[in-house]
Formats: sequence, structure tokens, C-alpha cells
Amino acid sequence: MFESLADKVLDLTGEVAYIIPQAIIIVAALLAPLLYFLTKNGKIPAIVSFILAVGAACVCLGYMHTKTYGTAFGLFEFNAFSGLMMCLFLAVAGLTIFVSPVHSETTKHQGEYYALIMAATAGMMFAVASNSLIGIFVSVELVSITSYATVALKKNDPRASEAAVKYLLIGAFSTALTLYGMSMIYGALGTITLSELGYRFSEVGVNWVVLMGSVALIAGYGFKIAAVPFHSWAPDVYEGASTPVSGFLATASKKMGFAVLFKIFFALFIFAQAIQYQPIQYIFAIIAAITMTVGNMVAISQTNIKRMLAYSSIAQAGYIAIALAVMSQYAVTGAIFHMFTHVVMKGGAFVIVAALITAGLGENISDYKGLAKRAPLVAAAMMLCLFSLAGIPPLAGFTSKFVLFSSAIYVNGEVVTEWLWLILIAVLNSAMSLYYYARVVKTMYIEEGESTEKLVISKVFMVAIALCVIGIIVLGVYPQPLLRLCRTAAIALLGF
Amino acid sequence: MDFPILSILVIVPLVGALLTLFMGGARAPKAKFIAAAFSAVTLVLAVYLLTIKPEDLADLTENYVWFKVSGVVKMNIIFQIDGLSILMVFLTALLVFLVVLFSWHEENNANYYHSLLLAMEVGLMGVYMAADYFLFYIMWEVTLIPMFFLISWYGGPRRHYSAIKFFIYTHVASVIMMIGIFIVVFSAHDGSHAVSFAFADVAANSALSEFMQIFVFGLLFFGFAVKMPVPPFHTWLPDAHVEAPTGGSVLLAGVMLKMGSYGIIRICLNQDIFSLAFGFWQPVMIGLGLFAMVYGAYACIAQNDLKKMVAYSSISHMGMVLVGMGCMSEIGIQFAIFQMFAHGIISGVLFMVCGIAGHNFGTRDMRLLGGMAGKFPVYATFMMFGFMASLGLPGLMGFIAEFGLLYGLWTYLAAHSLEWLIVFGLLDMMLTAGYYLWAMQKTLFGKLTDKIDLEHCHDIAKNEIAVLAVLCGLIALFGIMPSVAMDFITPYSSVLGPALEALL
Amino acid sequence: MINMGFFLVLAAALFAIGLFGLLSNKRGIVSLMCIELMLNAANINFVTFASFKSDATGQVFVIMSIAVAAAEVAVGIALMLNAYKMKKTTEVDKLSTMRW
Amino acid sequence: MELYEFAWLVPLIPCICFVLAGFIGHKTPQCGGLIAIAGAAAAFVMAALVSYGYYTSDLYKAAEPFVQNMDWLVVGKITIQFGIYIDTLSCIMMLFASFISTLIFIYSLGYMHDQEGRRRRYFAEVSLFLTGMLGLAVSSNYLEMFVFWEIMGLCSYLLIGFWSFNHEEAVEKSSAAKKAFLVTRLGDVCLMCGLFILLYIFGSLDYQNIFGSIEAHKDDVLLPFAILLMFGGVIGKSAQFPLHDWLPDAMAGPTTVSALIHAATMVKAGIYLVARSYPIFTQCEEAMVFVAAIGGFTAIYAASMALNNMNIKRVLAYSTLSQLGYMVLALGAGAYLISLGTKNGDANLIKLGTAGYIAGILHMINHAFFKALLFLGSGSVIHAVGTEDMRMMGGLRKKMPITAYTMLIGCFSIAGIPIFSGFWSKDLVLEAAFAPFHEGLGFGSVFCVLFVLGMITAFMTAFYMFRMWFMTFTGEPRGHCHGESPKTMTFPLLILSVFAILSGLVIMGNFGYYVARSLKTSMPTAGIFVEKGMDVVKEIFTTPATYVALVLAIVGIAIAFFMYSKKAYDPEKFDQDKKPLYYRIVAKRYYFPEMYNQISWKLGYGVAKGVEAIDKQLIDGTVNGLSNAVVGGGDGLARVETGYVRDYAAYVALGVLILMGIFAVIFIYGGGF
Repeated sequence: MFESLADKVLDLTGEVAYIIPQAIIIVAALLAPLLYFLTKNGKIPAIVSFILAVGAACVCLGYMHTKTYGTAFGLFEFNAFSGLMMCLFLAVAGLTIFVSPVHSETTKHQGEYYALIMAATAGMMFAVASNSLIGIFVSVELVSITSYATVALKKNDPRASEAAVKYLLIGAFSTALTLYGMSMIYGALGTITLSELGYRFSEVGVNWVVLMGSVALIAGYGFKIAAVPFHSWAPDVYEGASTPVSGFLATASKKMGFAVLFKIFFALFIFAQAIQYQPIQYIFAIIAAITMTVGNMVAISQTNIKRMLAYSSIAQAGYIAIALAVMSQYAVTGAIFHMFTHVVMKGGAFVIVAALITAGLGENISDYKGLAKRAPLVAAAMMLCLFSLAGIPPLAGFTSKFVLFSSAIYVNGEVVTEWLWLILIAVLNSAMSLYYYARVVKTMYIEEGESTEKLVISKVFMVAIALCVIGIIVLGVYPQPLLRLCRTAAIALLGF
Repeated sequence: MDFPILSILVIVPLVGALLTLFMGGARAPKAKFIAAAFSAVTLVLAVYLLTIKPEDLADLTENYVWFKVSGVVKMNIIFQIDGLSILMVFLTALLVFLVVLFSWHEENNANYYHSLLLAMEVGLMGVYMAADYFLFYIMWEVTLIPMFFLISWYGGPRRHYSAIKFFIYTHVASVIMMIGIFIVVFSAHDGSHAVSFAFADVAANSALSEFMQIFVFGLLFFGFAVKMPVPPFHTWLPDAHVEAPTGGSVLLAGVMLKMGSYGIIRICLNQDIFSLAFGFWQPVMIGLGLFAMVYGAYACIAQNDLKKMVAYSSISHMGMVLVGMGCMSEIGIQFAIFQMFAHGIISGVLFMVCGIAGHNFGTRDMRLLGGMAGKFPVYATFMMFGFMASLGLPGLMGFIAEFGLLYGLWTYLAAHSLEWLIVFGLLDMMLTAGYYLWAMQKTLFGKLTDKIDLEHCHDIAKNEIAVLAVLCGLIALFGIMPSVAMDFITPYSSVLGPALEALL
Repeated sequence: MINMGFFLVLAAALFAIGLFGLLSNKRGIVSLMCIELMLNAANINFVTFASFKSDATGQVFVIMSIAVAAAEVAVGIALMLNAYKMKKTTEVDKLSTMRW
Repeated sequence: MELYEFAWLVPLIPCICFVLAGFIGHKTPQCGGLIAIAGAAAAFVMAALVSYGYYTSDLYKAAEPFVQNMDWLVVGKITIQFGIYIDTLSCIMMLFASFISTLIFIYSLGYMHDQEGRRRRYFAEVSLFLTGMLGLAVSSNYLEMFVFWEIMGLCSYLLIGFWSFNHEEAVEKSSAAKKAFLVTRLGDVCLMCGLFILLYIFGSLDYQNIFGSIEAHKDDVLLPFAILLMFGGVIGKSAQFPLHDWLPDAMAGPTTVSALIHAATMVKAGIYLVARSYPIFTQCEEAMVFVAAIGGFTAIYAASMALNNMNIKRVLAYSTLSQLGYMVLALGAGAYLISLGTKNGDANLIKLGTAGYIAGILHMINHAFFKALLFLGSGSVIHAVGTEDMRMMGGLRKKMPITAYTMLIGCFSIAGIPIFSGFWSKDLVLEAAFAPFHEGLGFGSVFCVLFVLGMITAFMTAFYMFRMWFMTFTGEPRGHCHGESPKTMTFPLLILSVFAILSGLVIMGNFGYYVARSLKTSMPTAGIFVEKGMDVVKEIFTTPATYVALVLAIVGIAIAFFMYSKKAYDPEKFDQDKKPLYYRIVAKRYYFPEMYNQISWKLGYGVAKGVEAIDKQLIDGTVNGLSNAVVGGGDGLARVETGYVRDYAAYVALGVLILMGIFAVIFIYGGGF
């Protein structure tokens, strides 16, 4: 059935078919303010956006199921990788939109809010689909600029405006770096098409201009993934932004950064399999190691739950960056898988925080005292999310970390010891992270709070939380379907 | 295989744990009945396993593919049982059941307490029956969380510190073990299909270089050694024990520490994978084991807290297990397993006795106690019985294990012309007797103390007597008729032992 | 003959000036301007390469980036205004309540 | 079915009594006392039947043991058995142990009658003890023997500590019990190590297997170590120097316990082990010199401490030590002689050695009777006067005549007055010690010294025993007295006094042959040869040493009489402030207890404190330090997050610069440009 439908769509639209998911989201972005101004009801644009996001995701899945892969206008490619990543972005966007109408911090400028979220999602989708530097640059800017605005959209909180300014300045600086790096790569290799970069590079040979350009790109997109030392904005922004937005940034925007880094650097160094340039791998490995260490260590000293989650998010970025260092199919499989599990666990954690803020709880960890008595289900869900982030089996975080970490040992079919140090740092970090996660759990479960009155949590939040918890458990216990998709995506990305 | 008894052994406590978990509020007091019922069913099944002939145990193996991603990994759910695991499974089922009975009067969130106990049982059963590295590791970690909550929820005054320390310390060890598992498993892969994590598949294809064998053995050994625990990686244990509730301590010492030694025998002492590493690690294991024995015993002498002393004695006794495993001989393996079993039962008695002291007398500080035997003779009898069993009194279980292990050590030492090292073994026996007798003298004998409020001390309860009597009966039974347990162990040790000996 | 190096050095210098401005200036609006300088430095690079390679791609890229920069500044100024509304200042050093 | 096939019942009956008395004792008359007595008596009857059965069987005629085994424990490839081994030595042990136990249990009815509910514990524990003793006697291998050996140790611990709670001297009593257990444990640990070596050499611990294959392994370098380590166990259990110090302290227990465990039976276990291990011990004559020397030294050393002790039980305890020394001396000398005899093929030496063996066993039996008698007598006295201090006694002869005269018989016996049992065996012991010198063997001079020490000991023994008797029973009464003890207590005294007189006379009959049969059983190739009983007696009365010893004993008695009865020389002089140095040293027990305390305190608690400090400071300190470093480091790193966006930009720029720098370095060193 899917096959014939896809054929019909292709027949009808030609190349445009491959950007239909993005197109749907753009439509949603355009519809949202319109509907809001017409109805003055924030729920309507939310529902429409949500439905359209789900629709777009269905389209993506349908395409992937029918293996309807191709390129639109020679710019935006729909393949297993971009399709899967789009699903991820849409899932995050869907989750964000799902909880925003009932969340207390996102009741300002609702039309713009959904439009911006949708536009950012569209930008991410374009970014993972782009096959040239120009496409990537413009799409990422679309995400960045809309994100700056979304951060500022929080109601009645001076911290939001501060966060937005910080985000803007560092983001714009990164944009400049990125652009400068791209110009150098363009100058050295004479092309901006990803598929040609590798071939050109192998013709030119290892070239300092390309390397310097790479550094600029690492810095520029390192900002997106919040890799140390380009991470400093993240805690402030996550703390200042409204909680669903923080979750959106921490899960989707960061994943887009990774997708883009994968695309560019694999295109440069792996795709053509022409250049074996080890130093770049070590650079990434060092960045990964530092990122996870700094993230985890600083997270320990945090008292604000959102800030703690921000640092934890930085640490998770460090884990995923292992794939950039190892650059193997298995590693990328693990990285993509970890991105998904990160969505459910970190997204889940942010949703829970949002729910609790809506219910009147503060953002400080100490406010969570006795939560297990006040909101037992939410506390249990939070515990699962946190333990999953810490990598305790049999939760999703463990399974994905298991695959991701093992990929550093098992490279291209054989056991290597090259990355053993990295993996050692990673697992020790993982254990270290347990400290602050367990502390929150302890606060919720063991410590007695001042109030024992039950918290009222909106049903919508409960559904969202339940979805995340189900995701955590299912992805942990039965990861097979997703893991297969991830592997297909990794093959599509790497070309082997 | 017509009846999946091994899976059911895992599933029954899991169902029990979930049921009791949701019995909050007014139904909480009834949770103990559920817990007792489910743990009793598990125990019955475990006892049923004991009736099966050792050579037929292999027929019970259950093998399912869990998930498989071609070109990536293949995880299996394989449960199997053999001479190494059957006693541990029995011990787990027994201790959990007895702990439920022992904690019959636990009233603080009783449903969570029982749920955690049963959750522990799930993990422990899984560890002892898993035949797949991934499953093994998952089950290994699953035991952490219930224990973390047992300590931090029901524990003593410094429970937060202890629980976190326990959690992170042992977690660090297990993640390092995980690296070892990665290398072992992936090196056994020929690149053609998905990497299978099953023990058998890995053993069949393993091809590590000598250096890597030694290195990976070390990683795995570290993971297990922390759990056992072997000094200097032991400091989480006394803290955890001191703060843990009695039931938690019993399970911690009785079966959780055994996970470490079990892992060493099951995974490290695998002649198909680490055949070249044994020569390097054997002296290390024996040296560490001897060190642990003497160190633990000395540390016991300096303790004032009864429970802390017993905790350190666990270190000392597990050191003995390590020595046995380090011998890598038939005798060593045989008695290491027996000692695991023996220590599981004996430490159950010891920790229950300490728990009763803390609970009924209000303190476990030996400086405050004294002359309790006159006031609580039944309690004193159990305490003395437990201590005597632990110090290796002939006729009780501990002696058999101690004799066999030290003889195993002797054969190793004699074969390597290191006879004088037996002195440490003998010193440990002396010190063990010393600290137990001293502890008894301080708590049970002498003048009746006036430092505690004797009016409010109450005698040992009926359910506690019943539980202790069962354990003491088993101690005497296996001490007088060790062959009852040995019949399960020898089919395993007589295969593994000679195989290891042949490699050395 | 003016070779490519001159343009590249100009661009680099421009970038460095922009960076210096960003780091040394505490006024938000000026910071935005400095970032514009950096973006333009990259644009000069692109144009130079495009010109010397006789390849239009670089110039396309520049057009795109100018558009992006415009959007960025538009949003940036709006955010500055927002910050001014909330905190009565656009000095970035005063926007430092969130830290550690 | 032959009678001896029921030998397993002998230890089992008291074991059942232990369970019965332990669980339902308080519901039976005498709080389990009757159960225990019935058990002991039944065990004695059973032992007698078994002995009779064995004596009349073909096995005895063929000098073969009766062995019945079942598999007990598999150690690797070795199977350790659990079974019974009946030969004449086991029979003797069973008989006298169960007989004396029966009497002492009866005595306990009277002695312990005021202890009420505690008697249940008492009777259960002594029953368990009897199990241990009888089990030891019938064990068929060393490990099994070790099991019973340790069970006795446990009972000894429990019974010494009978009053270690709910008693005004609870602290001292419990320390004494602990000391007894730990000191004997030190010996046991050595013994266990010896067993490891035996098991390693022989691949078995069965008496039969080891004795059968001793020839093949006699040159094993480890064998002497095994012998010495096993003798370490003997030193601990039989309280030989230097592990003797627990026995005087063990008098903290009830007197019946002292009589049963610390005089008549348990301390004989060590002697039994030496006798049982003769086939092994005779493989190393140097070690046997050591054994004999320890025995001889202990004899005089312990006797010297009895000279000025004022505690009636302590005097008896030192006397026990001293007599145990005699036994070890005899057995050591005997083993030495047999060892050289088999090596040189000298039948005379073997004959002399066998005589030493017989002397040791006979002295063990005689000592059991007369020392039990003495202890029970002292118990009777203590029961009557309520103190153990002899200075508080005196003149009791009139008030408790049975006790007084039965004890006098005991004193005559131990002092070695002819006809009384002690005379025969002591003489044989001294003869055995003298033999190596007489035969001019390698270590003859050592044995000559030991012989002289033995002679002096004989003198001292006579002195301190009669000192005790005179102080207790003659002179002026110095305290109050309840009068003669009840019949349950005097009856055993009477029976035992009969044995104390007569048990030595067995030497005239077939006893030597009967005892040596055990040796012939275990060492069939050694050519054991025993003189006829009457020849031995004739020899005793024709040797000058006998008369010297006799004179010494009489002199000793006379001195005691003049000092303590006639007060011709006032012993109070020693009690002045200016005590002679030697007196003080002896009173301090040669400073041995202090030394032990110091050593065990330093080696035990001192090191333990050090370990504890290392544990807390170094090891746990490292762990906590690491975690503090991480937490502190996190705090520090968090400070980098200043909140100033310009700093953030600076970090980005710095990051870029560093990355560029790294690349530049790599690039330049990698041969770029």
C-alpha cells in the first residue's frame, strides 16, 4: 500500500516529493500565527502544528519504509539518515508542542511561539537533508535565529531576555566562525558540495587551509552541540529559557549540530575513504573527553535542576562525540541510537521539570524534597529518566551507551585499543554522573519535604511523561527495530 | 525443555516486586504476605532444582534471542544452571525468603521494602543464571538500585553517604568490567555476522593475544574484586553494611558479594578465553587473597561496632574465596564455591544477630554492651553459634570450607616452594578466633552492662528465632554432611579444576 | 598585481578586528556590529575565492550569508530591545545574573 | 555382626544426650543431669562391650584394627572418610574417658545442685564434650579426629566460661575461657597445618593408609615439619610449655569441669595424638628429642609453680601440667628409642621404646584416675568451705573424713608411693627417660638431664601435694565448713580412690602387651616386643632409680609435713613483704601471662589499630579524597562560567586558537608545508 502511495506522490510532485516533510512543517509554521490571530486561542495552533508534525513524521516513516530516497533540486537529499533524523526532530517538536499549551511559561505570544518552533524544526530537517555547505549554513541559521527568539519568548522572566542575548551573541559569533571556516574550505577545495569535498580533499592532500577551516567549523558547530569550550552558553540558556524550549534545544538543536558535524566531517575524511587523517580523530576524541568530564563535574555542583540537566546534556554530547572520534559505522549507529534515547530521557526529564513548574514547584533541586510522596508517578518517571541518563540497565540510556562505548573498542570489524583511554574516561564519567543523578533521586525519595500536599499534574503532561517513560523502557529492553534503522542510517551517512 | 523453570525463577520475584510496589497506602501491611508467597514459590522452585541430577541440569538451559541487529550485535537471553550456580540460586532464594520472614515487622513503607527485596532477587537470580554477557551485565547492575534504596531508605544515620558511596563505587567497578566484556566479546567475532554475546559463542571464537588476555582479565577482575570486595577496594562495604537495614545486609553479604567471586569463576577463569593470562594473575590473586584475609581480620579486631566487625570479617572470608580461586586447582575451585555458599549462610546469621542487637538493644557498640548472655540466652546462643561457625569450628560449615581452602592454598604453595606463606593463612585463623571471641566476651559475657537502657531491651522475636534456627540448622547440616552440598559442586569443579591445572 | 593574499589578509584582519570588538566591548549593539564585521570578513573570503577561481558558487554563498546576517541583526536588535525592556540596559556585562 | 561394629554408638549416645539435654533438659529431673549420666553410663557400657568384642576377636589376634569408613568429604581427587578405627588404644581411651565421665557426671548432680536452670546448659555441654572425647578415641582419620578435638575445645571454652555472665567474677571467667580457646587454637592451627602436610604427602588422612604407606614417604623433607606442627597441636591441647598458660586460668570453670576436661580427659587428647601418631613420629628421632625435652621441661617447670600457690585448684592444675609433661617425656623417649631401634635393627631399643610407650599410656590412665579424684576432692572441699584459697581452709579432716582420706589416697598415688597407682607408671616413665642415656645413644646426655629433671619433679610433686593436703585437712580450722558433701559427691570419690590405688597394678598382668598391641597394629614391621608384666615389676624393684625416687618422694612428704602440719619451719615467712626473688617470679608464673598479654596485645590489637588507621586514612581517605576532588573540581570549573557573555566568547576564541595550535603543531611535525 505504502509503495503505491509513494509512487503516486512521486508521480504527482516529482523532485519536490523529497522535501514534502519539510514543506509540511513550513506550512505549519505559517499557519500557526494565522490561526492564533484568528482564534486568540493558543491551543488551536498547537494542535494544528502537532498534527502536521505527526503527519510529516508519518511521511518520513513512509518514505523510509518504501525506501523512497532521492534528492530535491540537487540540494536536499532524503535518505535513510536524513529521514531518521527528521523523525527525531519531529518527535522532539511534537513533544514540545504537546506540552507547551498547558505549560505556565509558554503562554506568551503563542502564535509566534509555535511558528518559531516549527520553523526551527523545518530548519533542522533541511540541515540534515542538505548536501552542500550552503544548504547546511542557511538551514542551521534558520534554526539558530528562530531559537534565539524562542528563548526570549518566556513569560515574565528577566532571565529569559538575558539568556536570549547571550545565546544570540555567542550564536552569531559561531555563525561568523562557521562562515569563515566554510570560506576557507571553499577556497582550498573549490567546492561546497559535500559529496565532492572528499574527492577534492584527496586530490589536494592534507592542506592547512582545510584544517584551519575545519577548526573553525568545529568551533562553529561545537557551539550547537555545546562541546567544551564552546558550551558556556548552554547552562545559562537552558536555565533562562522556558522549560519546553530548553528541552527542545537540548535534544533537537544539539542533535542537529551532531548531524551536521557528521555530514561535513565524514564527507571530508571518511566518505571518499581517500584520506586517513588521524589527528582530526584525536581532536574529536580530546574534545569528547573534555566535554564529558567538564559536563559531569560541573553538574555535580549545580543546585538548579535545569542547569544540572544542561550540564548533563553537555556530558551526553561528549559521549556522542565519541562517534566523531571513532568514525566507524558501528560508532555512528551507536551515536544515532544514543541521540534517540537521549531524546526520550532528557526530553522526558525536561517535560517533568516543566510539569512540576506548572504545578508550582521551584526549579531548585531542594524543592524536590519529598516529591515521591507528593507526586509518586512523576517522581518515579523522573527517577527512570535520571537513571537512564546515568546508564543504569535495563533502561534506554544504558543500552545506547553500551553500543556507543563498545563502538570505540570494535572498529570496522576488529578490536582496537586506540580509543581505550577515551572509553575509560567515558565509563568513569558515566559512573561519576551517577552521583548527581542519584542525588536528585535521593532528594525526591529519601528526604522529607516541608509540604506533603499532593501536586496536581495536568493529564497532558502525564501523557507526555508516560510516552517518554515507555520510550525509555522499550528502547532499553527491546532496541532491535530502532537499532536496525540506526544502522541503515549510518550506512547511508557513511556510504558503507 | 518443556517447562521454562529458570525463566520462571526470574519472573516470579519480578511479578512479586511489581505487585508489592503498587501496594502503597492502606494495603502496605499486606505486602509482606505477597512477598512471602512469591519468595516462597521461588524457594520451592529452587529446591526443586536441587532434586535434579547434576548431569541433567544442562537440559534446563533456555536460549532465546533477545535482539539481533545484523552487523551489529546479537543479545541473547540464555539462562543456564550448573554446579557453580545452583547453590547460589538456592542461597538467593533461601535468603530472600528468610529475610522477608525476618523483616516481618518492618512497618516503614513495608511494600517498598518488600518490593526492593524481590527486585534484588530478580537481579541476583539473573546474575547467577545468565549465560550471556549482556544479560549478565544487566542483571549485575539491576541489583544495585534496590540495594541503593534499601540502604538510603531504611538505613542508619549516615545512610545517604553510605548508599551513594556503595552505588558509585560498585558502579565504577562494573563499568570498568563492562570495558573488559566489550573486548572479550568483540574479539571473539570473525566479522561475518552479528556479534553474539552468549558465553558459549564467545568462548568458541575467542582469540586474544597474551597481552590482551592479561589486560582484559585485569579489567574484569577489577570489576569483580570491588564487589567481593578485595582490599584495597573494599571501603564501600563496611559503610554500606553499617548503615544498611538487617535484611539488606544479609542479602548484601550473603549473596551480593558472591556475585564478585561467582563472576571471577564464571568469566575470568575461563580456559577458552584467558588461557594465557592465568600464569600472570594467579600469584596476584593469591597474594591479594592472603592480604585480604589478614587485613580483614586485623581490621575486625579494631572495630567497636558489631556490624562493622562482621562486615570486615566478610572481607576476610571472601579473601579466602579469592585464595581458593587463585589456586586455580580442583580443590581451590571446589572449596571456593563451597566457601561462597557457606559464607552466604553464615553471614546471614551474623548480620541478623547484629541487626537484632541494633534493633532490640538500641546499640551495636560493643563498648556499651556486656553480659547480654545472662539476660537473653537464646540470642546469645545464636550469636555464639554464628560466630563459632564463622571462625571455622569443626562440625560446622565454615570449617569444611576453611580446611579445604587452606589445603588448596597449601598445595599451591608447596608446588611453588612458598610453603612459609601458609603462615598468613594460619594467622588469619588465629585472628578470626581472636576477634570473634573478643567480641563475644565484650557483648555476651562479663558484667551486665549499665550503659544502655536494659528496661527497653526486648528479647529476640519468634520469627527471628525461626529464621535463625533454619540457618543454623543448615550450617550444622552442611558441616556434618558436607557431601550434600559437595555433590552439586564437584561435577563442576572436577571439570574446571583440572582444565585450569593443565594450563598452568 | 594584487594577488589573493591581500584580500585574504584583509578578511583575516577584519575578522580579528570584529573579534577584538566583541571581546572588548560591553555594549550589546556594538557587539552585534562586531559580529557583522566578522561575517563580512568571511564574505570577503568567499568573494575573493570566487573571483580568483572564476566560480560563481562563492558569490551565491555571499548573497545567502548577507541575507542571513540581516535576519540575524533584525532578531538581535529585537532581543536587545527586549532585554532593555526587562533590565533597562543593553550592556552585556550587566546581563550576568545566571552563572556558575 | 560383631560387637565392635557398634563402636559408632559410643560417641553417638552422648551426642543424642546433648541434644536431649539441650532442648528438653529443663523439663527432666535434675535439669538433664539424669540424661547426661545415663548417656555416659550407656557409652561406658557400650565401650566395654566394644572393647570386649575387639579383645576376643580375630582382629585382635592378628594385630589388625577394626576399621569402618564412609565417604565424608571429597577434596579434589582425595576422599576423606568418616569412620571408626578400633584398636587397643582406642578401647583404653573410650573406657577410661566414659568411666570417669560417668562418675564425674554423678558427682556434678551434687556439686551443681544450686545452679538450678543453668544445669541444663552444663549437662548439655558436658555431654557434647563426652561426644568429642569418645569421637576422638574412635576416629579413623586425622581430620575426623581434628573435628572432635575442636569440639572438645569448644566445650572447654563453654564450660570454663560457665560463669562468664550473671556472676560476680564474670569478667575474669570469660577472659580465662577466651584465653583457653585462643591458646589451644594456636596449637590447633599448627596441627591443622601439620594435617595439610600429611594430606599432601600421603594423599590421605586415614590412619590405616598413612601408617601403611609411611615407609614410602619416610624421607620426605616435609615430614619433620608435619611432625613438629602436629606436636604443636599437642603442646596446645595438652598444655605443654610454652602454651601451658591457659590451663591454670582454666580453673575458672566449675571444679567438675576442671576434673573432667582439664585433668582427666581433654588434655589427654594431646597424649593420645602422640601415641596414635607413633608410626609417623618415629620417622624423625631428632623431633622426638624435642618432644621429650618439652615434656621433661614442662614437668619441672609446672611443678615449680605449684610449690607456693595458695589456690587449691591451681595447685592441682600445675600438677596436671607437670604430669602431662611426664607423659610426653615418656612417649617422646619411647618414640626416640623405637626410631633408632628400627633404623639400626636393634630389638633391645625397640623393647625399651615400647616400654616408654606403655609407660606414657599407663601414666595417662593412672593420672586420669588420681587427678580426677584429687580434683573432685578439692571440689568437695570448695563446696564445703566456699573458697579456693587454701589459707582459708585447714583442719577439715574431722569434718569431711571421706573427702580427706580419699584425697590422701590420691596424694599418695601422685607422689609415687609404692602400691598406689602413680608409683608404677611414674617409675616406668623415669626409666624410659633414662634408657637412651643408659644405652649410650646420640642424644643420651639430653635424656640424662631430662631424667634428673624428672627425679626432681618427683620430689617436688610429693612436696606440693602434701603441702596442699596438710594445709587443707590438718591444723586449725581457719574458716567455716558445711561438713561432708552429699552422697552423690562422695560416692564417685570412693570409686575413684579404689582405682587410684589399684589401677597401677594392671602392669603386673597383660596390660603392657595389650597396650603395645596398638603399636603392633599400626607398625607391623617394627618388631614390637613387650616384656612380661612380672618381669617389668621385677625390673622396677631392682633398679636403684626406683629407690632414689621413693626416697625423694618421702623426703618431700616429710618436708611438707614439718612445714605445714608441724609448723617446724613457718611457711608464713615467705608471705612477708621481703619475699625472695624466686618466690616472686614463681608467684608471677615466670611472667608468662604478662608476656602473653603484651605479645597478643601488640601483635593483635596494636597491629589492628594500625590497620584501622590505614583503612580509614589511607584507603578510605583516597576514595573520599577522589570524590572530594571531583566535587571540588566541579565547583572550581563552575566558577569559570562567569555569567559574562564576553568571557564565553573569549572561551570560544581560545578554543579555536588552541585547536589551531594543535593542528599547527601536528601539521608542522607531520611534515606539512
